[in-house]
Amino acid sequence: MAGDIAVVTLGMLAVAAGIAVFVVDSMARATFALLASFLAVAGILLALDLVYLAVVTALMMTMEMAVMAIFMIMFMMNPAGLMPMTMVHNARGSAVAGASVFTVLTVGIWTIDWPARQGTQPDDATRQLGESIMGGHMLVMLVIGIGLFATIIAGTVLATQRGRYDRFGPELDARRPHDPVAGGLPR
Amino acid sequence: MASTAPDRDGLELDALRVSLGPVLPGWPTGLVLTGSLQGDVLTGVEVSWLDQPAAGPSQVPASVAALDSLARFLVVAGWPVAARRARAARDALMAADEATVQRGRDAATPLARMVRRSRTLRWSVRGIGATGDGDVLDRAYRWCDAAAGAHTHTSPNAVGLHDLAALVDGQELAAVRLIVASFDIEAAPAPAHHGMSHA
Amino acid sequence: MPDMTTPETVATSVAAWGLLPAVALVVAVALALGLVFAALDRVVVAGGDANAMAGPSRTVVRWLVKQRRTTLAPDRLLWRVATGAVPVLAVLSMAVVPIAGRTLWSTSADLVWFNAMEALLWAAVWLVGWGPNAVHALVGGYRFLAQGLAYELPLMFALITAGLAAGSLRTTDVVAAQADLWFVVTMPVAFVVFLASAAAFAFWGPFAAPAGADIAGGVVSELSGVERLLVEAGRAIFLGASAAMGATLFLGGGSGPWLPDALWHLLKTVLLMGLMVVAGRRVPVLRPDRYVEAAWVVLVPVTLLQALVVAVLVLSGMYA
Amino acid sequence: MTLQIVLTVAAALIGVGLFGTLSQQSIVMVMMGLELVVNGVLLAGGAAWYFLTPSAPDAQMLIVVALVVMAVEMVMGFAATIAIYRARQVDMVDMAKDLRG
Repeated sequence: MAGDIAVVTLGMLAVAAGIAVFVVDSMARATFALLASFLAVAGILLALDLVYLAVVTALMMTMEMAVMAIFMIMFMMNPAGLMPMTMVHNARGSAVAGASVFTVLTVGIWTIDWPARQGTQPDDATRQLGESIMGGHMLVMLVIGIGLFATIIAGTVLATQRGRYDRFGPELDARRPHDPVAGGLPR
Repeated sequence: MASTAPDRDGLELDALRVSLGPVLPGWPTGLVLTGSLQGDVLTGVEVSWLDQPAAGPSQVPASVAALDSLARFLVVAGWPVAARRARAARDALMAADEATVQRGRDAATPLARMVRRSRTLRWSVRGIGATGDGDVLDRAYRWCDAAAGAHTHTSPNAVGLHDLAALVDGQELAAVRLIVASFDIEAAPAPAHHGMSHA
Repeated sequence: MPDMTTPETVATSVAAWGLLPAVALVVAVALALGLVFAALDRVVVAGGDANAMAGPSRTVVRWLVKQRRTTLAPDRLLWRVATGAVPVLAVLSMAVVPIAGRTLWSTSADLVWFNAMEALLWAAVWLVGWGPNAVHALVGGYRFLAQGLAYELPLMFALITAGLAAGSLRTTDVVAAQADLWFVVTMPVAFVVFLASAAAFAFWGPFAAPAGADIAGGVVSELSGVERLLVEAGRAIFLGASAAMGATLFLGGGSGPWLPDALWHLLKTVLLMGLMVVAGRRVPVLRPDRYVEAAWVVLVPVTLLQALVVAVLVLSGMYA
Repeated sequence: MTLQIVLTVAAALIGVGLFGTLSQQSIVMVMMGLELVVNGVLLAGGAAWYFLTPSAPDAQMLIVVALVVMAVEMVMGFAATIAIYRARQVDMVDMAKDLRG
């Protein structure tokens, strides 16, 4: 029973924080509202005995949101929310779309005849996940790894302005890179 | 964006008017630096004295003045232990009785050697604020020599406000703090003589 | 590989002593470790003057009675939440450190829990810098983000290396796996990186740039009174917790002859704290724009290599 | 605690996220809407594992993939934002309309 109350509370918190993301003026607050939503979901996962995934969700999403905060403040007109303004288009249509998707999903969720629970819960969900990643589902992990690597390269290429020709000269023959601020390595 | 300004990395960001001082750790009291901060780069820098210190040759010995400046520099460079030793040595040198003064001299020499030998300090600040006669590290070393008793003129790292402002323009906030702390800033010349303004 | 301890056989301190006493014990130990660290730190900064030992206690009283000041147009909600979160997260990271052989709560992902608390601390400290709407505090917050980003990966690899050798992410299993050989012997790089990252996450010692004197105190510059106390206490507690965790992961936890386990663990923790303070205070602050490059280009590959070496040792049956 | 309750929360998260994605003008805010949608997927995956197939790791793998999708979306989104912003000082979806094919 205590678990039920906790899950419902966390669920409402997650949704409320999710709504707050698009309601608050301040970009910093929007970012951290989203983080609160993620942490609430991590709390529910914890209640579902998915300890590792819950903690990893909290870990990854915190780092993502900290980085997100920088971008929000860099690119938004009103980072601290000192001058209230709205930056939405087609709010009514979007609200209708969001509400109808929620309604359709909810109707489905409560009318579908869900199958019974298959099998029993393992002693250790973390071990189950680890063994499948390194065993039966290794292909998924390999694809994820390659995808992440491609993302790192593509992201860096898109985001940086200065390439090696800017750093090492047109002939690439400079011994030390020409950077506005020198790094800590003697190269 | 409210008001952006071009930047060296091509990413225009908000520019913010800031003033540093008149009371900041490691800087002489009364020194005010104003400029516009974009990201962490300061541009359009102007330096002035809020409270003009007495001009003219100071009464303290060269080694004491050097230890004073060195302690301020070490505070900004983030070495509280060394800064505390420099201040302790300085206080001992200013004492009345000869034994304490000797103790101060004995403390100043190993301190100077420690600062000179620190590879971490060298790695951290080397190359910042380079002028014709060296960077912030060279200036700190000059104070080390003066503190250890080498014969130098009164302030080896003297600089005028105007030159200083030109030197720190376009630097990062942290570099600006270090560069200013690496100079003995001369008192502003009386406005009547020069007619230039830093206001 | 050693047998995985199943959750049933691990007696957490909650199971052993009840919820309230267990939580109280963890909080008390965390506060005590934080105070010890702060005292050691003060002594070293004061040049070995033992009288400075009482410094932190005096400072606590001063901050408690001091009037709070505020800034123009701060983000009060986020600022308050963040200053409160810093000590809470530091104490929570103690939840997976064994005290007298028992952790407050034992999960199958203890090491990730410790890391997640650090990541949350990261966000909280950034908010502490953002909240007051002041230049120096914000610059400090940004420095801390860059620093955390650079040290997060090496720290993860260091933690994972210990988990790899133990074949478990549970701290009590990691201690059990060190019955024959302390992990520091086979993974010295991970050990050093772990301690350095802990200092970086508490922005202390050579990694104090986010609270540096060059930005007038940075993230803590606009804090006063109780809020200052909360953040500084959080830093000290986190450093103490990291030393306890370091002793757990790399120095065999409570194992040792003659003395009881708890005492051995305490001894190792205090020794580690002393080591950190003496080593950390000998050097000046590392400028972020220099060491961030070193962290990415040197530390990440080196810690990965360390993990590879340990993985090969695991396969060769070294830790069996 | 039932499957339906948790799934309803997930559906609400997806609905709110969809609203944000469709309505926001700023690219970064659009990304936050997408993240909320994936957040709902995460929760649904957890519920499916616990209430339907705890003996199989597949639902856990779904959560791992969802986490990775979020990371990739963030990186590429921010990189594209920076690239567009560098090129023409634009950080709004409406201002980049000519990019539509």
